[in-house]
Formats: sequence, C-alpha cells, structure tokens
Amino acid sequence: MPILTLYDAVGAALTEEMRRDRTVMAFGEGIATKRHELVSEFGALRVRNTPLAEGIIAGTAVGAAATGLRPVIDLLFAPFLCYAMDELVNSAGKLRYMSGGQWSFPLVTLAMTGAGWGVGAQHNHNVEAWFVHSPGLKVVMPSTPADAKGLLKAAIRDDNPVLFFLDIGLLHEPGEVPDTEATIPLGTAAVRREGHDVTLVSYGKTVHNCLRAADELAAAGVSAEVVDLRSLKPLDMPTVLASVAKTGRLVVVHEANRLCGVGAEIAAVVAEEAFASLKAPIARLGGPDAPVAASYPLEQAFVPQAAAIAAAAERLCRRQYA
Amino acid sequence: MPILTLYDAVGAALTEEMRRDRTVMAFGEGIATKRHELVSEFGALRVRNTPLAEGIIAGTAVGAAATGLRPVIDLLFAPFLCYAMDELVNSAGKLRYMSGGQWSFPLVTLAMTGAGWGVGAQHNHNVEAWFVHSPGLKVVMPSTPADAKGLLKAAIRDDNPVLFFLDIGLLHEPGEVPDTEATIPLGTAAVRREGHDVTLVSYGKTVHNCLRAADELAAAGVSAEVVDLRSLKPLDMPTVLASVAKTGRLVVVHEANRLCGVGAEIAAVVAEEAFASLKAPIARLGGPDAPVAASYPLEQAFVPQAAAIAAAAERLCRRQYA
Amino acid sequence: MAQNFPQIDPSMLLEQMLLIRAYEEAIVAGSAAGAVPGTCTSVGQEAAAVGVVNALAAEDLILTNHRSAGHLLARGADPGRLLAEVMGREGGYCGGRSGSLHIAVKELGVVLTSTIVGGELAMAPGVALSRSMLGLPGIVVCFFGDGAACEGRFHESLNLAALWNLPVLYVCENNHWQAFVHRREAMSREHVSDWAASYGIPAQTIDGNDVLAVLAAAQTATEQVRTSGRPYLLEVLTYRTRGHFEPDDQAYVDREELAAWLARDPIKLLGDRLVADGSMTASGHARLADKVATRICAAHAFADASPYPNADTLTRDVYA
Amino acid sequence: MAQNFPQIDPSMLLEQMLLIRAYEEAIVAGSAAGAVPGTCTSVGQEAAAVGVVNALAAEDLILTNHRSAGHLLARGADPGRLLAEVMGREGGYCGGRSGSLHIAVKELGVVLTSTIVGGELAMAPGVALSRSMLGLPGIVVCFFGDGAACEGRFHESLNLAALWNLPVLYVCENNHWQAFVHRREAMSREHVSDWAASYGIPAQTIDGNDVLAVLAAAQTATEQVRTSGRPYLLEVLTYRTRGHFEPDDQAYVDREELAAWLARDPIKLLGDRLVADGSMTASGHARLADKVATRICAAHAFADASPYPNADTLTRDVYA
Ligand SMILES: Cc1ncc(C[n+]2csc(CCOP(=O)(O)OP(=O)(O)O)c2C)c(N)n1
Ligand SMILES: Cc1ncc(C[n+]2csc(CCOP(=O)(O)OP(=O)(O)O)c2C)c(N)n1
Ligand SMILES: [Mg+2]
Ligand SMILES: [Mg+2]
Repeated sequence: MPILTLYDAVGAALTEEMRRDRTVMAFGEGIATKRHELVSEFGALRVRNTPLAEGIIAGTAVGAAATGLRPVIDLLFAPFLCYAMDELVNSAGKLRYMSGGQWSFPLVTLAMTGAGWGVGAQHNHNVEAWFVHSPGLKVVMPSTPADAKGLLKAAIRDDNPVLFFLDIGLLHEPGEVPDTEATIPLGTAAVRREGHDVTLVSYGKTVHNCLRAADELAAAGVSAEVVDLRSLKPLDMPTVLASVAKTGRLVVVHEANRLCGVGAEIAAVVAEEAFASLKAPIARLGGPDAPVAASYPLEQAFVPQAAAIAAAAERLCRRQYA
Repeated sequence: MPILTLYDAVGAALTEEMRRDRTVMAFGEGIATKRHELVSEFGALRVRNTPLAEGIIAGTAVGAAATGLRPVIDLLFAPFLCYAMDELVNSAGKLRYMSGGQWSFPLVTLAMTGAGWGVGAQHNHNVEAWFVHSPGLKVVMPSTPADAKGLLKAAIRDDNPVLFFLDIGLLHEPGEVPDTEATIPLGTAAVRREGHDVTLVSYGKTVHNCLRAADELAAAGVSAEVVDLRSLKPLDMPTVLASVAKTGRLVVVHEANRLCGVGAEIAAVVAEEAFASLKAPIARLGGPDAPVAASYPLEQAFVPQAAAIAAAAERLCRRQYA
Repeated sequence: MAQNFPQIDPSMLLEQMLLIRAYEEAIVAGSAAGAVPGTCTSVGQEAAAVGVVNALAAEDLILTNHRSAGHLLARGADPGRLLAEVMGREGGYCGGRSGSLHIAVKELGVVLTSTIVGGELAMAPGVALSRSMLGLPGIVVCFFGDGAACEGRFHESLNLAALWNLPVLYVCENNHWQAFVHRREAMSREHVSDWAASYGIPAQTIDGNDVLAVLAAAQTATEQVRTSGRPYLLEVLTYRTRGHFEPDDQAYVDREELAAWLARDPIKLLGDRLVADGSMTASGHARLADKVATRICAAHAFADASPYPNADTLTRDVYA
Repeated sequence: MAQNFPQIDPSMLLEQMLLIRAYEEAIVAGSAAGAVPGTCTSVGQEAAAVGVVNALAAEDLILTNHRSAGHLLARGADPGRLLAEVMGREGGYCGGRSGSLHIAVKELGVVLTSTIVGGELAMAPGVALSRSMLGLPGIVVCFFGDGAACEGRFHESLNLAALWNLPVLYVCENNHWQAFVHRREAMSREHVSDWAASYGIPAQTIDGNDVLAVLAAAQTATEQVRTSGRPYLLEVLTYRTRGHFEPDDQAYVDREELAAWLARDPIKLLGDRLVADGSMTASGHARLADKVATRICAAHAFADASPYPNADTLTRDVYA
C-alpha cells in the first residue's frame, strides 16, 4: 500500500471524490494555493481561494449544499470555526429539521486542531465537543492517514454536514493508505488493540498515547484494550460498551478540555448502561480548564501522555473498589 | 420581601450595581429601549442601544473590560451567541492567560435560552455547555428571581467574563427577591430539597420539574434530594458529591441536548469520584440530539418533565443492581 | 435602456397586498386572542414584497428572513398552509417545525430562510454558486432588513458575490427599525445602498411604498442580474407600521414618523390611484377585499383543522 | 492646515527599521536552524510600523495582530524579551504563553493582540470607549491587514466607531497578501480606504514604504483623531517580501511583483535618501547597523538564558 501523510491522505480523498462526482468542490483561504494539484486537475472553478472570511465561506457552502453541490471547505484552524458558528450550527445543523426535512446539507468542513505547532490557544483549541453537543451535525476525527482518507470519502458522500477535524500533531505522520475506493462508515469505532483488564477509549493523537500506555501496561502485566472512536457523532457506543462489558474498567482520554468534553459523554453513557459490569471508577484524562500556551513544554504538558494514562489504568486495576 | 419576576430581578441587579460602581455600563440591541428606566437613571452614555451586530457588541465589551469598564451586554437569545464566539471564546476567555496575566475581562453577557416562547431552534438552543467546555469563562444559569439578582450582582463584580443565561420559561415567573445587597457567590449550588434515597441534580427550569418529581416520588415513598447547580462553571461538585455520598443514586436533568452537556460532566465526575457510594447506574435526562421545533407540543416534549424524572429516579431506587 | 417587461395587472398587485394585509391582521387578532403565536408582521411593507416578487421568473430562487409573509404570499404560498405553520401544525409548510420565523417552501423556490439576522445573506452566494456551477437557470433574490446590513455578514456576502460574479439580487427592506432600535441609532449612514458602491455593485434606493415603482425597479434589477450574471442591490425604503413582534405597544415609536408613513400606506396609495385613474371602481376594490377575506377564512379553517405534530416525531428529519 | 508636529530625527527612524529587520532576520535564521519557532515576519513592512508608531503619544494605546514585531519594537519593546516570548520562555513579555502571535505589553500601551484575524478590530472600539467613558487621555491605534478587512468585523468596527464617536485610528497595512491568497483574489476593490467613506470616516491611502510619508500622514491622522474624537482610517500600501509564516518558499508569489517591491525596500529607500542628502555618511549608516546587531546579539543571549516555564504553572492566570 502507498505510504502517505495524513495531509496527503486528505488530498487523495479529495481527488478521488472530485473525480467521482462533479458536484464536489473545495474552497477556503489558500486551498487553491496549497493544494494546487487539485486546481490543475479540476480547474479554478471547482477549487477556489476565498476572501479571509470564515462566516461567508461556511454560509456559501451551506447555501450551495442545499441546492445541489457538495462543498468541502477548509477553515484552517479549529478556533477560526468561531467565526462560522452561525452558519454551521444555526443553518447547516438546524434548517433541515426546521423546514420539515425539505433540505439536506451535504458539506464537509475541515479544521486542524490540537497540539503540535506551538502557536498557542488561538490556533490550538479542541472544540469538537461543541459540534457533538449541537444537533444535526456529524463529527469525525481520524488518528491515521488511512482513516483520514476513508472517513473523508464517506463524509463527502454523506448527506449531512460533517465537521472533519485533523489533528495537527498527526498531520505529517506517514502511514499506509489504501489506494482503493475504500470508505469507512461514519460511526464505527476501531479496536486498535485487544485486551481484557481495562479499556482505553480515545480519538486523534491520544489514541497513539493510549497504544504506548498499553505497551507499558503489558510490561506491568495489565492487558489493555484500545478503542479509537474515529467518529464522535455518530458515536459508536456499542463498541465501547462491549469492551467495557469484557474488561470492567474504563479510562477515557482526550486532548480537549475535560469539562463537558466527549470523554464526559462516554463516561456518562457507561455509568448509565454498563454500571453492572464496572469493577472500578471511570477514569477520565483530558486537558485542564485552561487555554493552551505556545511554549513547547506547556503545550506538551497539556496533552495526556502515555505515562499518565498507564498510571490511571493501573490504579483502576490494582485497587479494590467496594 | 418584594415579589419580582426574573426579568425584573435582572433589572434590579443592574440598577444596584450601576449605582455602586460607575464603571458598570450596559449595551445591546434594544436594552436602552426595553430597560428605559436604566437610561433615565444613568443616562444615555451608560446604557446604550447598539447596531445589530453581536460580534462587535461582544468585542467592544472585551476591549472595554480590559481597559477599565465593567460592561454588561445583552445578546438576546442564546443562538445569537454564535456571532460572538470569537470575542467570547478566543478573546475574553484566552487573552488573559496568553498575555501571562496582564489583563482581566470583567464582563457579563446576558442571553435568553430554552423553551417557553415557541419560536424554534434559532431562538431556543441551550448552548451553555459550550462555554463550560471553553477555558477562562464562567457560566451561570439561575432558576429563581432571587438567585438571578444575587448571582448577577456577583457576576458583575467578578473579574472574569461571565456568561449569564436566563431561562425563557422562567423569565416572567414571580418570586421573592431580597432588596438588600445580597450577592450569591458564583460556584455554589443550592440544595432545594433534602432527601436520602436519590439525588436529582439540575439547573434552570428543570429544577422546578425535579421539585415536582420529588413531590411525586415522596408520594411513592421515595425521598429525593434536589440540587440546583446555579453556576455551571465553577461547578459546585462538592455539594453534588456530598449528596450522592448520602443517597447513592443520581439522576441528572437538563433541557440542553444530552450529548456532551453539563449532565455528562456531572455523571462523569460522580462515576470517577463517588463510584464506591453508587448503588445504581447514573440516569441522565436531557434534550434529544435534535433542534427544537416551534410547535408547542414538540417544544414541550423536548424538555424532561416531572413524570419522566420521577420514573427514572424510581427505577434506580426499585431495581437491584449487581 | 428601455426594456420589454411583461405587463402585470395592477389590480393583481393590489389583491396580493390585500391578501398579505388580511393574513397579517388575522394573525394579529388571533395572537391577541391567544389562539395564534406572535409573529413579525409585514404590515406597511406589502409593496416591497409584492413589487419585487412579481418581477421574478418561476425558476428564480428566494431567500428570506423572519418577516417573510409578504414574500411567501406574493410568491403564491397558500395562506392556509402558512397559518398552519405559524400555529405549529402538521399541515404547515414545514410540518409546524419552523413556526413563523423560518418558513421555507421548496415547491415555490423559497429555498432558505433564517431568523438569525444575516443568515440569509450568508447563504445567498452559495445558492447562486450552485446555479452557476451546475448551469441551472434562475437568479437568486435575497431579502434582508436594514438591521441585517449592520451585521458583518452583509459585507462578506457582497464582497464574495462581487468577486465570484454571482447572480444575486440583494433586496434590503429598509423599514427604519431593527427590532427596538431605530436605524438612526444603528447605522452611521442613511442608506444601505451606499455600501454597494464600495464593492462595485450597482444599486438603487427606491420608494418602497409605491408598488409600481418597486416593480419597475425590480424588473430592471432582475434583468441586469440575469444578463450580467452579477449582483445588484435594491434598497426599498419603507416602514414597519406595526411593532417588531406581536404584541408590541410601539411606545418607543415616534408618533409623527409613524403617522407620516401611515399616510403613505402602500395599499391605500395603489387603491386610490386605481380608483382615481378609473381603472378600478370602488365596488371592484371592495370585491377584491371580500375575495381575500374569504381566502383568509378558509385558511383559518384549514389551519384550525390541522393536527399538532405527534410527539413521537420529535426527532424526525434531524439527519438525512 | 499646517500643523506643528514634533521633529523626529530620520536617523532614529532608520535605526528602528534596521532593528526590526535584524530582529526578524535573526528569527528567520534561528527558525531555519530549528532553534526558534516560525513566525509571521514583518520584513518589507518596517516603514509602516515605524512611521505610524512614531506619530503616537505615550498615552496612546495600540492593538495589533499576528505580524506585530515592527509595532512592538518601534514602540520600544526590548528585543530580548520579545525573542524570549517567541521562544516560549518565562522571560518573555507574556511568560512564553503567547509565543509570537499574540504578544501584548501592557507597560508600553500595547493593550490587546489577537491572532484571530479581525480580533483586534473587534476589540478596538471598546478600548476607545473606556477612554471616553472614564475621561482618560490618549487615542487608540488599531493595526490590521488587508485580509482582516475582508472579515465582517472590520465593517462592524468602523460602523460602531463612527456611530459612537470613538477615537480610533485604524491602520490597514495593505501588504498585498492574505497568507497564501493575493488580495486580488479576495477583495472586490483595490483599496481598503474606499470602505471608510461608506461610514463617513475620513481616510487616506499612502505609500507605505516611504517612512517619512507614513510618519507625516500618521501625524495628521492622529491629530485629527485627537481633536475630533472620531475615527480615521489610514491605509498603508506595502508588501510582505518574505513568506506568510517562516519557513515559506513563496513559490506562489509573482516574481515580478515581488522584485518591484524589493527594489523599493523601505530601509534602502530611507538609507539612500539620507546618504544622498548628506544627512548621514555611509559609515554612520554602518554604525547604526552595528549598534543594532549588538542589540540583537544581546537579545539572543537573554532569550537563550531564559528558562522554559515550569509545567506546574500550566493553569496559572486562567482566571483573575
Ligand atoms: C443575529 C440576530 N440578532 C438579533 C436577532 C433578534 N432580532 C430579530 S429581528 C431583529 C430586527 C431585524 O431588523 P432588520 O434586519 O432591519 O429586519 P426587520 O425586522 O426590520 O424586518 C432582531 C434584532 C436575531 N434574530 N438574530
Ligand atoms: C479568523 C482567522 N482566519 C484565518 C487565520 C489564518 N491567518 C493568519 S494570518 C492570515 C492572513 C492575514 O492577512 P492580513 O490580514 O492581510 O495580514 P497579513 O498577514 O498580510 O499581515 C491568515 C489567513 C487566522 N489567524 N484567523
Ligand atoms: Mg428593519
Ligand atoms: Mg495582508
């Protein structure tokens, strides 16, 4: 299989889908410059640079999606979504429902997120939970180049608005990517490693921290299962619940702020639906209630690292709970 | 004690704080028209109507707060916050931290939220969890006129940006309001009713549904404790945990969408920190993953009502869990 | 440049304005009685809606906002299904999900409606973009208020439409009010059309209470958008003669300003003119009013008979 | 109207521009070597920053954006503390929390900085409002790019400042680029100053590579804001001669356009002029360059010696 970075896997998905379907187009602040090969293949009308105005980029995508196109927009960094919230939340997320189902909004919004570039909280702020909380939107965040490609292809074909987050820290990591038509259905988690003592659930770059933690745990005699959510909405709770039913212990991990994050949702569902199988408290590791500093050591300290994950998991496994 | 509606309690708090502190001012789309008595007392410079542009209203408040004023802005309905997200989240919430503590942002943003007016999802969308998730912001949502007054006074005096949500369904409900200088510290929950079998935690209008549910439960022989959070950030988890330590059972209730809502956060903390005292799964009632319809029966069906709350609580109390 | 626009019978325009007025007054009455939810009525602004909409072709698409009854009725919407929508009934155009504030009617080309002020302006370029990318006929008309022109989206929308050559006719219904704020308190300039020039977009400000003037200007404007494929802005000066949202005591409204505009009521203006120039008799006028009243009566009957949505449809149509 | 502005020694302006250039080049070199994070440099735009900032009084307040090194250094910021900030060190002006993109320096009146394009424009009216409500002296200067002028906030900001009579000097550094997009692809008009007129705000577009022209225009502009208490917009035409963010190969940049602007490098322009008119010798010029190089050396030493923040301060200063 070809080896691509996550960034290039996104390009491959865009290329394939634009070939497949002439209604797919892409626009954003610099996408025609940075992905010039798309302009070469599909022309300057289907791949466009835009003015620096996230709101109208998103609004234009919403209007276009309702009336026959499948726009993919690049809003660059997740905090810039703040300028497009009305279009994404109030229009794309609601107008299908409020019109009694008259419209659908097949559009994909790309945004980079998370630590890895050392430029501070106005570029690095994981806001994916906002969109999970808001109705009518789907939310995806891959942890590998192959998933990025397969999920983006599925997102482009989906008739709903999809927020597609790219973890900055993974953007230039290479990985095997199928050059086939393989799509990955939104809403399916992947079990990255099987285990029976404790379940580690995560998404994005912290999946890899969980895998490293699982290695450390294995060395300490603890068998950890690692679940990569991939889609945050729809959320594949059956896979999580099945894993917890087996292990009886859960550690939820993400980089986003802990308070009201996706981890809270998962913990809450498990505390409701898998209570009887829980042998220990649910541990939750996430960013503190703080913006992210630019300074490298602080940026890194913000992210749950393998050692902390392993320690939390071991605590759940070693201690006896009444 | 005087009897005021929640709307008028807000007016009373504004009046008292503007008298106390000449740096407090208020502006928004129509606040000078709708609260004309404030203009009469404090003049047209301190109480202003604005252009119809939420972003610049919030941005202006942020700039003014950093440099000596204490603005209170009225952004009308919660979904309109979408136009002010950058100013609230990226500026007010982050620039103190990112500047190494050089600035503080004492500003209060008022927004109405929730069911009660039958005008649909672009006016009725409970987004308070977004701001709990975002760093550097405080979030308040009172359930009584007295709390609205005391909390708003505290919010105006607080040196941090505070999102202050007014539940539309409660806006015109009257209640006793002290005419004294009483402030209520942000971050203190109130135990509205004591009980020992199950804890019902909520905020805003669904507190009253919980109280009604507690009545129904009492009739069925179940003693429910009702905790009104009042502040969503800081969140008074010690009060919640103390209650769960006593009852061993928890039902979390809110009108906001269930996914990644404040209820998820509470359930997750309890599942982590009070695991040993839990006798039953944590039940969570919240809005479905749907926009709110304008149609009255659908608007009502969206909100967790007393009967559903009582049923959930009773289930936890009656069933045996391994 | 003289154009040959289709002849439109002025009495039809009068009938449409009467229908809109009667519809809004039925809502006002129903809402005072507690039987109908409050709405943002278009009373006083009927000529703006009727003049513009009658200049459109069947394939043209409309985006509108919270004050949309005039646009919808002029486009041929059924008052019964509209009223049912306002009342939150299953028989409404959006199954009662919208209520009055975001009614869209796909079958009439009323494509997207947002009650977030500025929402319609944000979506309009995209609707025009799909026309141009897919080679579909029709131009896009976006109605918005003077308040919406204060939102930055207005500018972003004009800039993009100008830059990308999008066939959008922007129609600003400058009705002097932005809810409870007078436009004087909110706009540093008198006219919204002034801004169009700063994007190289042609624009015109016209008397919005003279339906024939609006129609003529809109015919010229739509023709220009159609042939140039580029945006145009029409500012229609009118007045919101009722409150922002029913009920509203209008205590904050300047009595003289209101009286001056009431004296130029668009329905009265056209009615007087048609009677004066002999093209309509007083009894012909009365017959139109009767016809309209009958339709509104039927509309009420339809809406009243339409059931509320069933609670088990609460989450229908969230996702495609 | 002739004004008596304080005399400013052009060689001081040259020295400031040299300092900015040397500082940016040190960052470029450090960043190529992997020792310093990348930044948005102001190379080529030094005259804009130096000309405007030298027209300000001590009590004036500045808001700026991601491309702020020129503004900060012209205002007297210590290059060592700036570099330490860029390198994420505790000794930086913001304790390393900001990095290069949002540096604020309260002690110099650089009050609020946002790397969200448009953020500075949104906050500027509020800073001016607090001046006017509290009776404090000083005007507010808000630097922003041509890209920021495409965000709706630009318009909302101008409208409010005009409406509320706020003493804001808006300074648009039109450097032809909005990251990887040329302004031609993003703006339906040539000049940002055209928009000011549509708010009744006086404006001027000037050659931004001639520091004396910028200074003169800025002195007139600040004076006008100070006496009128109302906004003014100065558009400073210049060019981003390096990439958007280091490193950047500029493969997308038109070679001829770049070459034309490089030929008008602001430092060369002023240096040549001062030598030509005899007010500076070549060796005097070289001495300035040496002095500046020494300061940058010291700055590097300071920044290198400054420790990284301790991880236990991760949540310091989130809340007041
Ligand atoms: C973003 C947003 N802000 C505020 C409101 C509340 N609101 C609804 S209509 C309205 C006035 C709109 O004024 P204008 O655009 O002139 O339209 P008009 O009502 O006069 O027809 C306001 C403030 C809203 N719906 N959306
Ligand atoms: C809201 C927002 N969108 C996009 C960006 C990414 N970005 C950073 S600087 C920049 C270009 C800004 O152009 P301009 O305002 O002209 O300033 P310049 O960089 O030319 O000085 C972009 C797109 C951002 N920081 N904020
Ligand atoms: Mg209006
Ligand atoms: Mg620029």
